[in-house]
Amino acid sequence: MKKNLGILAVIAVVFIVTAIGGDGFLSAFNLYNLVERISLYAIIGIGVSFVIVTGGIDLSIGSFIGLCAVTFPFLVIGHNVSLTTGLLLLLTMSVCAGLFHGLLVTKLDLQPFVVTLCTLMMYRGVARHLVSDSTMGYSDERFQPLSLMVGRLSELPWFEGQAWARHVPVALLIMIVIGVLAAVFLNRTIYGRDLMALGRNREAAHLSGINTTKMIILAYVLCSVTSGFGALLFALDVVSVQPSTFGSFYELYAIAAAVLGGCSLRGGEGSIFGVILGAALMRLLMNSIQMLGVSDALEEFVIGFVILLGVIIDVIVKRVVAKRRARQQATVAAGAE
Amino acid sequence: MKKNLGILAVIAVVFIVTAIGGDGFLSAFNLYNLVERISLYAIIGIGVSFVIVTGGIDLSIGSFIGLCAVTFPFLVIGHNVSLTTGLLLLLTMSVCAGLFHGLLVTKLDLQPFVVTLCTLMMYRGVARHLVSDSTMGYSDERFQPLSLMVGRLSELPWFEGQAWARHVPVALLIMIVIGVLAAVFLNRTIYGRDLMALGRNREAAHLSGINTTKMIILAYVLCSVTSGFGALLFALDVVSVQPSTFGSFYELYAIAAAVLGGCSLRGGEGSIFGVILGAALMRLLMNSIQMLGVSDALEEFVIGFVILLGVIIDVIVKRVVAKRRARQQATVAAGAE
Amino acid sequence: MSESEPAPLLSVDRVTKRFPGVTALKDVCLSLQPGEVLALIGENGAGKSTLMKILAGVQLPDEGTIRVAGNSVTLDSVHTSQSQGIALIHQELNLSGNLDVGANIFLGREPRRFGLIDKDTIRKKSRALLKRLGLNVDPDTLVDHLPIGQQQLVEIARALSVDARVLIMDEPTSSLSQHETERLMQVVKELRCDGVSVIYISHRLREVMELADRVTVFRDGENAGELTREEMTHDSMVQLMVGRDVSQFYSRQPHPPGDVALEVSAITSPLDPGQRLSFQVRQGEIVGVSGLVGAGRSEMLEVVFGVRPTLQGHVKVGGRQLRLRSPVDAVEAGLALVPEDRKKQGVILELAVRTNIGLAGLRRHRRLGAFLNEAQEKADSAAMVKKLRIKTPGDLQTVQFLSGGNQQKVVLGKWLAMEPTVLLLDEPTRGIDIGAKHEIYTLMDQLAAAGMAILFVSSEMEEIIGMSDRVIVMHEGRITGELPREQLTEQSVMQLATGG
Amino acid sequence: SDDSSDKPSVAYVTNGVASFWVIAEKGALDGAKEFDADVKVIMPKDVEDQKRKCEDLLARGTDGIAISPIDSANQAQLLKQISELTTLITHDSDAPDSDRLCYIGMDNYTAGRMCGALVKEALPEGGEIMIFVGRLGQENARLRRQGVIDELMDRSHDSSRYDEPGTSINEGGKYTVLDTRTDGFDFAKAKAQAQDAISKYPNLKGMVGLFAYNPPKILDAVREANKLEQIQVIGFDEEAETLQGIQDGEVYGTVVQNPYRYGFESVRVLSALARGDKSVIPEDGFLDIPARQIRKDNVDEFRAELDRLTSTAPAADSGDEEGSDEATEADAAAVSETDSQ
Ligand SMILES: Nc1ncnc2c1ncn2[C@@H]1O[C@H](COP(=O)(O)OP(=O)(O)OP(=O)(O)O)[C@@H](O)[C@H]1O
Ligand SMILES: Nc1ncnc2c1ncn2[C@@H]1O[C@H](COP(=O)(O)OP(=O)(O)OP(=O)(O)O)[C@@H](O)[C@H]1O
Ligand SMILES: [Mg+2]
Ligand SMILES: [Mg+2]
Repeated sequence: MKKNLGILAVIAVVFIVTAIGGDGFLSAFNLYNLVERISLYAIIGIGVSFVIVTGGIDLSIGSFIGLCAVTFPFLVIGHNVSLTTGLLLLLTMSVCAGLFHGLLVTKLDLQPFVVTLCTLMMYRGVARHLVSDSTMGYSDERFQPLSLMVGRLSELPWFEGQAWARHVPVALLIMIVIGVLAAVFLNRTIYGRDLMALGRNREAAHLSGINTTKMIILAYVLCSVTSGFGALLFALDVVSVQPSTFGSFYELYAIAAAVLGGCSLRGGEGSIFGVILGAALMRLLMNSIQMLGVSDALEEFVIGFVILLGVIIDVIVKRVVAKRRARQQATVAAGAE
Repeated sequence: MKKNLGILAVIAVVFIVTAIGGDGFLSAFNLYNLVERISLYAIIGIGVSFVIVTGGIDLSIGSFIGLCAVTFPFLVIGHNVSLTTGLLLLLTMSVCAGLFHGLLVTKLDLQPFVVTLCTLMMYRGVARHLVSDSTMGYSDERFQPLSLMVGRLSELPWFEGQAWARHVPVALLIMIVIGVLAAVFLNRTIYGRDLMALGRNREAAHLSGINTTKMIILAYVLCSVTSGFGALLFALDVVSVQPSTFGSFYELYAIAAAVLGGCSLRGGEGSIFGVILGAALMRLLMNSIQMLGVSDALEEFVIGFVILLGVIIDVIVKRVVAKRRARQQATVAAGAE
Repeated sequence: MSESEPAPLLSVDRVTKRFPGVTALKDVCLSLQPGEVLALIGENGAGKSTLMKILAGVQLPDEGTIRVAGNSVTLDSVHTSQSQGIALIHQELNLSGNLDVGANIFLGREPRRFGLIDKDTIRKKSRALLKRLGLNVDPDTLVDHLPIGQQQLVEIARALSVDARVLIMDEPTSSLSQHETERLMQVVKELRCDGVSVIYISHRLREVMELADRVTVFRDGENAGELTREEMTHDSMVQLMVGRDVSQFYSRQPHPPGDVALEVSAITSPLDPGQRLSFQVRQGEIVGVSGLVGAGRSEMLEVVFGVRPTLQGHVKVGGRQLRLRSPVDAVEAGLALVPEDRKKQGVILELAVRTNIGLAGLRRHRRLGAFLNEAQEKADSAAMVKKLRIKTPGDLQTVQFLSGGNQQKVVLGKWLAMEPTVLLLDEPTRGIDIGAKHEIYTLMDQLAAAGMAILFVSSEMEEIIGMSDRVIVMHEGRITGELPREQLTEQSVMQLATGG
Repeated sequence: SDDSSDKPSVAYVTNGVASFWVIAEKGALDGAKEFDADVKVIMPKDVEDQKRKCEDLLARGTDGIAISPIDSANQAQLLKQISELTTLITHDSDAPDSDRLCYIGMDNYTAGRMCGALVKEALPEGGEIMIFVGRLGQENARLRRQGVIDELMDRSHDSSRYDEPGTSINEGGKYTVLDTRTDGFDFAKAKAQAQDAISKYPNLKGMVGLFAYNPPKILDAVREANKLEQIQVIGFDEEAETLQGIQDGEVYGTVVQNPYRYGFESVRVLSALARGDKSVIPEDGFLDIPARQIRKDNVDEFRAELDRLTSTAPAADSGDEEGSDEATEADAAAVSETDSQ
């Protein structure tokens, strides 16, 4: 919480500015869309933060999302596999991808950046080849049950007919559940502690009897599984999927969200709440840019600029706080003589 | 040399396979194209390896290339700036970009990945906005003098009329010059030594009285300047520049080349010769895929796969070598009694 | 200082340095005469290294003045300090492992020819320096490939390569063994003859007595007193440092050992695959391992702890065969290893003292299968901070801000908290002050009395002889012999250590 | 497979990767069977990729290349090189200044105007319009967009105009083109932009999607906003969702090209030329494959036709290519007949 002050401030500013300057920003429809997007991107952000905590990185998320999004209808529609079987296969695929990354990173001690850069290309190629570049659709009624996940809360039995539920995306609920689980895992379980420790100093963690290999692999698996699930949500939301482009750059969005949220790529630091804020800021920005009618050309500039600003403010805030703390204690110490 | 055995082997294999299986691969025309591409990509690979040696990374290369490629004709054609002035402005721009990255990384101690991820977006936005997304061309005769750089050696006065020179791209010459300079800088000058040292252990370097801040900034400047120059070559070669796409993913190609060539993203290791080999392997691959008539869809897969293979082989070779060395040492020690 | 003395070469006047939560130095003074060896001693956290870092231009003092040859200077960078002729051998290793020995020695001051690095000169000079320290490694070998002891010597060589007026050595011998230490003493004496002034920091009072012309003592960041050569005695120094006298230093009372706790049978020696290593440690027994730097003692411990793979042989703990695949197995079997290089292998610098201490016990104390037991963690760390007298503002302080010795105590605490049955110690008192050493020895004694089996590697002859019930001596990867307590003498040990 | 020397081997180079081109690929492959040729279909990622892959093609040796130049103005060199080393024709987007023997396709600008006409039909009383497209850097995107705008502004027929995006255009007429949004082929972003436009402009009347994937995304957004009554969706190309939308009356209409015929005809012309038969080249060098406006009235018929052509789109099942081949050949013939009359 306290460490996310900087970004919280930025979010507030952007929100207020847009609320004032952009017509329709506060409309129920827009807020609904905004929240849904935030939820989707936050989910993959959470996924990658597991890996980032270990001091690793996963660049393949984007094309893995593309691969999953293509494979699922390829199985369900193309080969008449049942939904459940399809989902299981998707899960298996994700686990395998995670294992593959993890094993290469630990057993062969390859650099995560390199491994996932290669798989980034590989997954994209497989996705394109699998359906020979044709667009896949999720409009088939067989996907109906799943589509609930990207619908409105009111469509779920439990929230039947509640008025407010009509303005809340189910994705938000999903994101919150995943977020809470992730936060508990990272901060309250020994596994989370292990990850934090080895993220800082793998050798020392290893010599303290932590099974670093197992934990790192676990992190990559968690990341891939989350991305696989994210892929499903994105695909269901976007409905049509182009193998050659679907999901590209999402890894950067995810990583940026994590970093904005206070994860250090040097490992050992990460806050799930922060990641969600990070995703929120980025989606909010994109939305604001549209609402304020900024030219698309500038969109990328604005996003890059504000993220950078956020990070810089963050650092400066931290420094000031540290300085103040130091000075206080110093005077205390001095007084103590 | 010795550390690049793995990748050399891979290159040899790919080359032989393609020479046998792919018609036209060994044609003068194709080899000329191949060498030219290798040279271009090797140049940006060399650029980024300066930063990688410091343990940093530059993700903005691609979009910075896009920005430069757009800005130059924007100045020369759009605003009738003279070539020389245009080039000077380009240089200034590159230096500024490098300084910007370097200062943020050192003074504010931001993570290189984050900084350059942001500038990646910013540069792209600026490029698109500058010319409001319209395609820029280098076919104007004002660029003629520069176009020599992407022409044949025989077009240069000194090589007038030599037969062999007609089959050698000028780009190769340029790349060799840059390569030699870079290699000397990195291995024979105190600056290179400093970079290596701080890349591995910044604190130790600092305590040895090295001005780490200055050196790191220098590395980023060198990287940006090289990319800026590379941008010019690419643009002149491709002639047509789309602000929204030109250069995207080049950073990944550059980094992949550097890593394939034995640079460690953990910093402190790098060989210019290796980087060139890395670039060579990747371009050779792409060419082979076409020559062997592999489907486009699979192209990315093959590239990713082979790079990964190269890295893995590399590691295994290194391990075997290390084992042997250890055993020898041991026996020596034993014998020494 | 009185008129009689000549103007000091270096003088520190009322220097104060504060850190968040601590005042490391309070109005400390110190003066150094030309060609004098001044020993600076004090407990862990007394402020020795801090003052030295200030002199080396690494940190700036909050108050106070520093004079070199009479005129006051501001040492705001390593460069200015070096240009004043001050060179510092840091307490912690500061080498770039990816570069070779020569490159490290001359890092930042490379000799040049035609603007390019002159590798030949570097090689030549390095070889000379290393020879002077009695280290015969090729200047072209990567520092990564050297054991920590030899790396320490490279550090010293680097400091010597700056022909300084003032040479500061912050615990240079902490990871050296008898042999190298004596060599270093020799070098220091030579330097004194050449008119170089030396500030020598060490917790090994023996060395201090042998070398120092004068001793300055710090306690809790303040001057605690000064001793001339005549006044120097073990007790007087300890008295000033600790403020109480620690007589009857080695508190080992051997008990009849119980049954075999650790049995190592015929494991291949990591240094010399031709050799096999076998030995036993019984419950309640303290077994020392001695040898020269590079004898392979650390490696042996690492094999037992599952860090290094072994080709053959097996290890039994409490009669149960152990799968030597990773420390995970070892820890589960109740083994604990306090490693040699605390900064890299011992502590996690960026984490709090509490977290570090809790690390090894996590699994043991977990709740509901996977959840942290934070109460337990808190209790453990509190206990250890008290038991080991770890000097820290609180157990939430990040370890990197602790003094070297206190960091070492944190590592010990981490393992004691998980109550191992067999304790492997590699240079356990490295960089630890007299008082704390005494505590650790008493602790070892108590633990042994409580039935723990302790195997400890040490390069410090006194503590080997003082603490061990039995000593295993190694030489170039082999066990050259085993000495029972009654046969323990420096000669007997040294003889075996140099190859029998 | 290209060992048999009598068989001409030709190449069909697209300007990108898209389902649109997958249909064209199908046409090319069927054409290859029809006219006994080998065809290599190449889908480059961008301008550079197009250059490289063409160079590689030339190196391998080919009897003819049909290319859709991404930036014909600046690709003169490349096109020259191709025309020197082999026969060059263009499809989908033309390069008039090059030595291409003919251009197979339609005029994007005209198609744009046809799209604009659809908008006029859909919104007789005028209103605010938004345009959505993948990238404006691309020739075809610019021309289509310009066509739509010029049509709505009742301007003269001049494809060289260019209105910069970012400013709303209204020249006193009933129609106001508020802005053009580019998504860079990111589908999620395309949808987001449609949603945001709806939020931002409460009385938006028409949304035009210029690339195949745009109309479906727009439709989703409009549906979710329950604004099907208020907002008319007009699109380009023949995505399944778009056609379904037309059938359900949710999309007013779309302008379709005929990618299948692009591929089919390109191979026909190239293989004929390879066999020395120049007669296949129309005198004006323009083999027109007109764009068509699809509305509710003719959507069924069009869909039927499309289904026949793409009945074995690899996505459906990559299993049995063989079984369906004769069928498609017949279809192909049928199509060429129906269109030639
Ligand atoms: N960078 C820092 N930030 C905060 N506290 C520090 C820092 N450096 C040192 N300290 C504190 O200052 C005090 C003195 O530390 P110092 O390293 O000088 O002790 P020392 O005398 O060298 O002890 P040792 O003999 O263990 O090396 C210690 O309490 C330590 O915790
Ligand atoms: N990382 C390494 N690479 C190569 N050789 C090594 C490495 N570490 C140690 N050695 C070799 O192993 C031998 C023993 O190393 P080490 O100095 O740790 O043994 P030791 O007996 O523990 O000495 P110390 O007194 O430093 O603990 C040394 O001769 C050294 O050459
Ligand atoms: Mg110290
Ligand atoms: Mg050792």
